[in-house]
Amino acid sequence: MAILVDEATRVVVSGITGREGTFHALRNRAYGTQVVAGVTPGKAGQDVEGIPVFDTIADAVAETGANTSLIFVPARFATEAIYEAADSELPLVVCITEGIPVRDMARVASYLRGKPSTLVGPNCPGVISPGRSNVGIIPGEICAPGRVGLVSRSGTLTYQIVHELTQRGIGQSTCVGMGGDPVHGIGFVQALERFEHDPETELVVMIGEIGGDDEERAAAFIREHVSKPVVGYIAGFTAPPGKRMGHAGAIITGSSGTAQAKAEALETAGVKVGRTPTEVAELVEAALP
Amino acid sequence: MAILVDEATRVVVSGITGREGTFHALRNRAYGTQVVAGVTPGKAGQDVEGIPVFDTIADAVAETGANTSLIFVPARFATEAIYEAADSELPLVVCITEGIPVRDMARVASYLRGKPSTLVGPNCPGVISPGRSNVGIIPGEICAPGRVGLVSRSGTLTYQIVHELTQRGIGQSTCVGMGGDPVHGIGFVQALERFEHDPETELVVMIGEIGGDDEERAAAFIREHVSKPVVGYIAGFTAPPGKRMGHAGAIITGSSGTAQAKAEALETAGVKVGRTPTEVAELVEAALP
Amino acid sequence: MDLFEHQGKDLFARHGIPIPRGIVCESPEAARAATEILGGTSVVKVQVQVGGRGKGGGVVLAGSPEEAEEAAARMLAEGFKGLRVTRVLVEEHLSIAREFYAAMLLDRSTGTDLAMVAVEGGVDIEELARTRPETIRRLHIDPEIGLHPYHLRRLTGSFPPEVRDLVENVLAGLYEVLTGEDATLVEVNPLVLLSDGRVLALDAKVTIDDNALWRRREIEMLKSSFPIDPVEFRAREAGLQYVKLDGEVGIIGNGAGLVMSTLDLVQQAGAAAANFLDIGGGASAESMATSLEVILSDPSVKVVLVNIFGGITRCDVVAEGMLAALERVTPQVPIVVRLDGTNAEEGRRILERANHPRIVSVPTMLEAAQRAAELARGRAA
Amino acid sequence: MDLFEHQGKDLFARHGIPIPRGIVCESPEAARAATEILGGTSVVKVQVQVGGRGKGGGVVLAGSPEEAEEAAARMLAEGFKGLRVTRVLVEEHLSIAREFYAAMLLDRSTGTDLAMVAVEGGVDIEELARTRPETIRRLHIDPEIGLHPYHLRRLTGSFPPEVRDLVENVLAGLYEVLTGEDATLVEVNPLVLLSDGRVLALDAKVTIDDNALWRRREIEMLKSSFPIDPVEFRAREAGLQYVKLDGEVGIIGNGAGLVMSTLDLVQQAGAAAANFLDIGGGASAESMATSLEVILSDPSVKVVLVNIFGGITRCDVVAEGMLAALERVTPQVPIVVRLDGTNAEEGRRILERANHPRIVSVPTMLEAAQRAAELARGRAA
Repeated sequence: MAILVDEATRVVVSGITGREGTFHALRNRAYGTQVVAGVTPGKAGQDVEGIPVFDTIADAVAETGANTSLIFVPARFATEAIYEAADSELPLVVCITEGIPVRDMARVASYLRGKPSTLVGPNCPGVISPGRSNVGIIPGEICAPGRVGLVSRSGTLTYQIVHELTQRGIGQSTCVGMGGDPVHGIGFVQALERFEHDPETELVVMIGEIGGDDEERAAAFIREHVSKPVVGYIAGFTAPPGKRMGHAGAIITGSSGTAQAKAEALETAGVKVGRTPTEVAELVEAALP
Repeated sequence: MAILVDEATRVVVSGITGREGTFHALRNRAYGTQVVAGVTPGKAGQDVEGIPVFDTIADAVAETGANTSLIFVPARFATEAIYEAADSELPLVVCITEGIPVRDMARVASYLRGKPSTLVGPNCPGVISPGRSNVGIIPGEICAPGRVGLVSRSGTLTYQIVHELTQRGIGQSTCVGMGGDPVHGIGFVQALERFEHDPETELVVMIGEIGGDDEERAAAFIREHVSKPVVGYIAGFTAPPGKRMGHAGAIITGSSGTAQAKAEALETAGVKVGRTPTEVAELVEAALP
Repeated sequence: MDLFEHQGKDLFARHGIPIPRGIVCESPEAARAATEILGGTSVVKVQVQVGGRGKGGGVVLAGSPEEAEEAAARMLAEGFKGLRVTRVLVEEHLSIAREFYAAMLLDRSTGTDLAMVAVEGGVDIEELARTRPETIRRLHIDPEIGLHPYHLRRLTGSFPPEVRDLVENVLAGLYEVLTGEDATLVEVNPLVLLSDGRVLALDAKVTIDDNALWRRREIEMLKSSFPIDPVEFRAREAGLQYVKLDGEVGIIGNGAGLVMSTLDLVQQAGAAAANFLDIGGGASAESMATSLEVILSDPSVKVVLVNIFGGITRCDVVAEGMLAALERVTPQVPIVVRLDGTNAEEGRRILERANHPRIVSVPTMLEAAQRAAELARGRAA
Repeated sequence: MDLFEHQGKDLFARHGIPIPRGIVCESPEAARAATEILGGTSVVKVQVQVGGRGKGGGVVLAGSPEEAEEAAARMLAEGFKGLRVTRVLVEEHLSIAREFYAAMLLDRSTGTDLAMVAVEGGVDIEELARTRPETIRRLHIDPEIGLHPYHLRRLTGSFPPEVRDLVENVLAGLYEVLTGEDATLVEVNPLVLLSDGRVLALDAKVTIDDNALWRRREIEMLKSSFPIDPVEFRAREAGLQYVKLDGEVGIIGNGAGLVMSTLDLVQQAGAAAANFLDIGGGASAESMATSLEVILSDPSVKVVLVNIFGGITRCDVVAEGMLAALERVTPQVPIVVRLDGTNAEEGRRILERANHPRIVSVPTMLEAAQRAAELARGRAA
């Protein structure tokens, strides 16, 4: 099973002829992912080492049966690519691109409400179900198939923790990099919900960081709806408080938003929170049967 | 039971201090409807013959527990009033105003998708559950409580047919004037669905007219989902074909859109279609137990 | 509100859509001069708010200024499909390599904009839609996000590669007209590829949302250019929905549905309506009076049928309006009146008290239609 | 990107929000002259990108040009909260009747805009939010439909009736700044009612979305006015995310989360970070080289810790970048390096081959943090 991506995933890569697009499309394919198409306007009919390029996602879907969008186009064209993927009713859209203006993302998020597409990202490393499908830029070689689900706001910190798990012989069902942007697609809650219902996942690792209230909402959700063990990590205990100008942010978040507050919220919900990536791996090892 | 409005309906009238707003608010109240509040910006604190006036719908809801919006404001302010009602999460919004630009309504319709508010109208006569609640401009005295549900695209034609039913001693559970605008809130399908599940409704009358494909979609819905008898009427058999300029309309509607095509679609779905309002009443009389 | 071709093209030009060079002419002499300006040949196109011009002789290729003058003279004198013609559009004669079709409209079924294109354009687009619907690409554009480049790429996928950019430019312009000018329909048939590689809108059909004219004053003012008969003019000035028809029963009612139903009933009773007139919701005494005057001024009307079911409209007000009109004009034809709904009793009492010799009060709609038809047949005989 | 007060006020003025008369001054003499222009008294306000000016002596009421000159001289010489100060804003002295609070921001939890107002404004707004949260009205504005008059009426419901229109005008302007200038936060504290009945924005806090600066070039150019230390300047020029901190371990990593975690680990190991430096995803050799140069140029750095886990970033490229930097500068401090992920083996092999005396390769992140902390403590001792 796994969540979001598996053997049935058929990827169309927007921006496949760009440098990063080509590099990671081929890397995903080399991992075993079915990368069936690419999209670059004006380059229809070409191919990228055998991957056919189309003018639109709709053409790519019609010709190749693609069901997952992977987006590498530059920031100012990325929301366009998300809209295009959503209008082609692709069930999964993974947007790697970073630097999208937050207001543009707010509009995207509003548009996607009630639509059948699930967005992962933007500014995220993507999703991997080890041994089955890798959609994005997570280095496949640090992962191993297994029964731990992982969801994270941070890219490289994810790699670090996955790496520590794999080194201990603990494989993953799916690793979801949800991205660190203020307005984003899938969040902790939705990922936890899917892991809870995934029979192959026995434990979930969630990796948060300071800012926002995703972790606090996840804690509330875990208390009510998650029966599987959850191990957490929060980055940013010693982060500088930042040169805060106004009061408005503090008014809406209240005392939350700090790493301390997030860790406490999770612990209150029964989550074991590690203080280092290594301790996270140890906690997982101890919690697994 | 009835549908949409009943004894629990508590109406806030937007535009209550306007001529039509005052006239119909008082008329609805005289009918027995709980008209609990009005809204006119800048006139908060006043009252209309005892109905308190507020500055915003939110204030009216907070102070009076209103749960239904009735809109009489001029066309260029009407979509604003619909947004305001929807943002106050009123479950029912009845917009009487005619003359709203269709593009503005398209935006409203898009916004309301997935929101908890049901819109009736615009450019409609409103909703009455005879003997219980009258929200809009349908003359209460032509209606009588009973077991026939009625939904119509046309205002005065509704009155005509309700009148003929009542004169024969056939009362109505609820009469819904959905309005004749190209883009509108509740349609035949949604009204039929509610009547199908309303234990007090035994038969449904639907009154259509030329243009669009609401009736054709209703016919398809009736065939699949409606077990109660349906009697129909379509106006516009002898309507002039109109000075049609382009082909685009004909391309999208194909042969449909004519009164003939609509009547046939309904008959194929098992609906008895009367040729005159009087015949409609006769068919209802014959079909009722 | 349907625009003349040349008015539609003005909007197109304002939104960056290429159009042929052309001159609007209101006389044969002007058409001749225009053709000289355009190089000695031209295409003379009648300006009317109906379709079917190509097949109906409304578009004439003029090989010389004289031919243009003749064509314009004929069009201006004879009219087109029974309509008065006050102007023709004289355009440059172009060498056309290929014809396409493009249209956008607000689709009432979905509440979103719908774009349609076909690589095969020309007059038989409806036939094409019936026989080979797959040749017409359709794409809905959600108003929430608007037109994006991928929409354009999807629409032009089957166009020849060398014209895709040019067609996309036209489509972007059409979308601007549709959304920015409150149009409900924009259609270009044909959209042409010229031998020199340019892509032009050779025709323009634009319908503007009547409900939005208050914020499109410049477009609303174009109305003054539409030829109109005096009866229609009065009706429009009074804010009435009036359409002239071919029959002999003048019909006044409130609400489009009720009026349509009244037309149907009159026909079922063996007569035909002389018009469709909807006085609208909440009509005043004055608008009822004007309606009656408008109908009575139509010489083809043998009987008037007033069918009012009051909601916002109050029957007492309607009755007073009728009596006001009857003080100003003396009708030569019977007026069958049926009042019901809000304040109907008061209305009926007002008419009863007035006891006007031409007014025939009838209690039901069905009987009113039958009575009017009967009277019409009697007077026609 | 946080704007200076005077820059925020310029944006306010452009969007119709009333602001006090004021003059930006870069010298004590200018502050004196400005005060003369403003009528002999003024308020001198330090221009910095942090809050807490009112309590911290950053706002001085000057009763004469001389007092303004003195205040400006002190601010420009002493800085504020450790920050360099290059300019002050000299504003007219106004008679304030009442203080309000108004702010709008893009709320990340809901992805919609959030407006907040309070009839009680002033510096203690956070205290108010804690103790009497009901006094702050909050309203979400869906970007799909934008700001409507009913939003404004709801927000100003508890304001004195005579100022509602004026406050609504300010709020409409704030919404324009928020949505039209790609701001993520606009805050006015206090928004003041003057004795003469006017309503003015007495302060302005505006944060612009860094990701949107490419389409806000005019705002982006304001960056050149920000005082910045040379190390930060170099880092910014190279597109690096750099924040100066108080410790002694210079930290370079890729990805904000990994760098934050590295900071945490260094602290847990008993040392403190000298900075936060994220080289970002897919870093080039050149950006790695610049990063190392930037960190090595900071005299407070006793040890450098490079912690890279490659995804888009390739460790071989990082290693090459480090060696390039070490050809240009000769480090006086040890560089603890930990490479993992994409092409990590190649990266480690490159460093091994270079065999640089200052480079200490460590296999794991935890050990790297511990080793760096240990070295820092050793060198500090």
